[in-house]
Amino acid sequence: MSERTDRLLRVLLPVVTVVAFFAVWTVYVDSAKVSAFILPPPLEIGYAFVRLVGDGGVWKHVLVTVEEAVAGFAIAVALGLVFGTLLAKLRLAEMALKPFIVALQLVPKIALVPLFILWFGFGIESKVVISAALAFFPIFANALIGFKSVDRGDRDLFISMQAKPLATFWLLDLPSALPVILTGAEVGIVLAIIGAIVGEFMGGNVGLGYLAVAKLQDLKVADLFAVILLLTLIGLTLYSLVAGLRRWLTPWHQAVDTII
Amino acid sequence: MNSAQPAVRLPSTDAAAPKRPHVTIRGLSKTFGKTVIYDNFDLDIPRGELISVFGPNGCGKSTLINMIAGLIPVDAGKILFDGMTLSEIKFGYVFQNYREALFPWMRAFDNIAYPLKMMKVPPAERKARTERLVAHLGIKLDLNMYPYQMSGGQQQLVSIMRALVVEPEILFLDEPFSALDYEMTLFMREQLQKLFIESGTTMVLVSHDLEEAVYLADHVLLLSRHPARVADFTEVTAARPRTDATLSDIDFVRTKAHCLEVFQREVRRA
Amino acid sequence: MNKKSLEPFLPIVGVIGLLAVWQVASSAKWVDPVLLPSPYEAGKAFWIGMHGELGFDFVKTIYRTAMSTVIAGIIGIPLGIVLGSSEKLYRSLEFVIDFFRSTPASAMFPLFLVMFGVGDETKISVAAFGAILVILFNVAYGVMNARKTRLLAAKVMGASRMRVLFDVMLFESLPQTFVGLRNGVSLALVIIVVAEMFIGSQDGLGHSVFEAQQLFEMPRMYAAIFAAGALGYGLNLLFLLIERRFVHWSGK
Amino acid sequence: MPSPGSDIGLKAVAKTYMTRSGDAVHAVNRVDLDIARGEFVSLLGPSGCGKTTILRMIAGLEPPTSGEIVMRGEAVWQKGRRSAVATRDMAMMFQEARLLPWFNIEENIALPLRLRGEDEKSRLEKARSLCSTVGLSGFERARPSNLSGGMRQRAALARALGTEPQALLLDEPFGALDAMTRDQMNIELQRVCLARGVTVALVTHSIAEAVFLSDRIVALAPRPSRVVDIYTVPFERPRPVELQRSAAFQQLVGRIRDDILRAAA
Repeated sequence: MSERTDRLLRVLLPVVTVVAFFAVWTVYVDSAKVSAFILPPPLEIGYAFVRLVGDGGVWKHVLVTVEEAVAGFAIAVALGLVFGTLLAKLRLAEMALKPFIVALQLVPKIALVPLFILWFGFGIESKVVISAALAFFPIFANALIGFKSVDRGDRDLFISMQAKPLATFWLLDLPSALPVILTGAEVGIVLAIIGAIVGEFMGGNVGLGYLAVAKLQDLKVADLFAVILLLTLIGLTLYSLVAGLRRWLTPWHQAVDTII
Repeated sequence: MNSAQPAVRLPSTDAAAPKRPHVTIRGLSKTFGKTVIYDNFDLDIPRGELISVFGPNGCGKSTLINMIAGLIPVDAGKILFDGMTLSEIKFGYVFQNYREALFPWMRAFDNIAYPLKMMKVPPAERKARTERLVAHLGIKLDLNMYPYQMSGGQQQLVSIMRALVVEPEILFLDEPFSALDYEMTLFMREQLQKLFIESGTTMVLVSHDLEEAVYLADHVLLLSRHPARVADFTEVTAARPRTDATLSDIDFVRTKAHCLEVFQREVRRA
Repeated sequence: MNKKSLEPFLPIVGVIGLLAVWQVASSAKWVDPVLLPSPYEAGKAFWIGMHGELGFDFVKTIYRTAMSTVIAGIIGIPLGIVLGSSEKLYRSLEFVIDFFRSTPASAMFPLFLVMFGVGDETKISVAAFGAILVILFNVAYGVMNARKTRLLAAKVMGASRMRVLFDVMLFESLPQTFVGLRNGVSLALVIIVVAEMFIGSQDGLGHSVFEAQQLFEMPRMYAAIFAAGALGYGLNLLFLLIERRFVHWSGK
Repeated sequence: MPSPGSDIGLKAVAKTYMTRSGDAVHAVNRVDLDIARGEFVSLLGPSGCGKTTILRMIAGLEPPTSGEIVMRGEAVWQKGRRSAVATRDMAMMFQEARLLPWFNIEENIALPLRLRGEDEKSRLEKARSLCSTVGLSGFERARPSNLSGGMRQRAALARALGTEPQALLLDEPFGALDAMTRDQMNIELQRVCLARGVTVALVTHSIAEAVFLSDRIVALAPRPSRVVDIYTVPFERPRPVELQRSAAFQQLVGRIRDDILRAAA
């Protein structure tokens, strides 16, 4: 295969797949006479999406969900970095804190959602807490791994150059760990969005999670699909931003695909 | 040179008879991107000899044996083994990176027997043949171990045995010791020499260590920068088995110096 | 070696520590006792509950999680192998894969609710959907990153394409497959618990947490949360042990 | 006390490791050594003879179990801690170049200067001039990953020279390079060391390399690790590559080889 056809295929094939996907969907709904209350044809969802986005009312929901997710993510990054650094650098802190964190890590955090709502109320705070709780662990775990896996030989180099601890942290530890930390952040942002949405399912009267439940209760299935599509696009955007950040901040690092 | 002749297995290698070429390469060409690695390259590899391939970095040493062993397609040219093609003969190949060449989910024994399985040899005979090879080589190794339980040298030894178990007519070795530490390398050189003397198999060895290349070889194939030509095909006349004493032998030192000279000339030319 | 085999039991130490902190917090009345009952009360609720309703919920959740993981494995592993072994196929599906990857799985609940109705099928299929993606990516990743030298070695020894696939590729992807299964089962559990909370469920740990919250029965709620945590830990440990048994060469 | 004019002195230096099973491994057994100012000394021996451990103890990377290491009258190890004063004028080169991928070549070379608080303009200026010293002009802004192994070691050499050290500690710095590049790098190393009058301790397992570069060679044998002999290399400097083909050179190489083999047997 020549290089040009290869490049052409790279662009064409995904387009073909997506078009085929929607075509099959349309034909299936049409021929099997699936009720529009269960699976509307793609075109109808498209109209619903345009209506949804065109209607100014949706933006307040979008804003709230994004705000919750981003705030939760920011808290998770801050705490993840602090604890990750602490546990990697201080043997005592690791011994004292690691068992707690491993124990908490394995709890399905989602089960804590009702508890958080009791503690923090139905407002935005509880959702931020849920977001942060979900996003914290991958970021923390990767920070810990990242700081711990700084090359032994590079450390020797810094010792032989008489580097001070703070300089070693900024010039060696942090850049070494950054690709791994940012990979954790890619997973974290997706979890932060999930946290916000699940929190909104549970209580409150604003946000896209709430909107989805409301559409469901009104049996507006095409609208529900449109909300999910919007959520997916928001998720994709936030994820791409973090992934882009990783590529921009650590261009030297061979990209390893994240696996959620 | 007589003592270096294998005494068994190959009836045609009578010490007195002139050597027939085992591998004939004619008009070999290979281009990577815009770089011409080989252009109309000819070479004869004598039967039952150990040939070391040596040359400047990037001259295509590994590419050459990979093309002969069929791992890389040739752009043009013919490679024949006694007039036959690669698919008609049995051959073995030893990779540089033994860690990635052995199967870690198999015990050493099953690793060695794997090529026999590919030849559809029945299990009982596979076992017998593998055991015979191990006994013949007199290597003390617990073959029930998994590769990751072995030292690097032991793993490479398993890798070489795996290549030998099919009783190949020719064995290719791509820098087989370069991933080992220095002492292990010395040990493995002795092991390889022993295997060569006992099996009499034609061997083609790529090496980046001149001393190693000369120490092990009957002929050193010195390649020039690309497009690669045969800069020299130096005969090494030292008797086998060669030992540490060989390294300070005056003829050996002279041969090595000659190779170094050719090598440095080729480097300067580039 | 010793250190490594102790690692899975670290959480138990953590739990004991957490209980101690909890006891101190509740007896010193740092937190409103209504929101945080003493660990004794919660423990009592756990003990009694596990012999009754909570135990039933526990088993229900295990059943649903197991079902969805099995389904996800049956679908995800072969798909992952196919996807991973053909670069062209992976490339053509890359967009769809990325799209689903960034779809928050939980956003799909209402959707599945519509498609499958209220019942076990819904919960199991949502969880299976989430887990399939995780398993599939990991398997495909494992296959795509099979050591080229090993594949070449098999080829040199005369292995056919099928043999290479079964003798080498499959084993090569096994460590990553287990990573996928472990992450998949964790995700399945999370989704099941959420589904039990929201999709009009009558049983399961999620339902138990939710109901206790609604009725403000705090000890019972903590008991259910603890049960969920224990389940998460248990499933992880189980998969780790299986992994160590079957993928003994991994990381060596 | 080490003799006057000595740069680096080792007195009864020993290093013992404890294995997990509780066995004691004697990595280095009582080494005494004086390296004079401006002298080039090689520590030669097979792997496992403790030569790298000796170098690391001098560099302040590993404390000796017993004995004393002195750099220009100042103890390198004081109460188990490396002395910043004693190690200030040393620079070390490792088997790998160890260039940081997040810096370009000049930033990498300027790193030790940066760690000493030199301002950006002056350190980068020095880095650029070092680039030309080691033949890396034109590659100042290149990423380390775009350089060949030999070029990376050149950058590492430049980095080591940046602080104008009085002693260079080299741990098989060219061990991973191919024969040809290695020859070139050795010529380069000799030139730089002669020009700067710097004291050098080199760890190597290549007898030819040791003979080619050194004023004195300390041959070590493993298990138990010990000094076999110390050789003085008589050849005039600067030494050309062709020296390696001379009979005298080959004879010395052969003699050292025989001694080491006999000691190991």
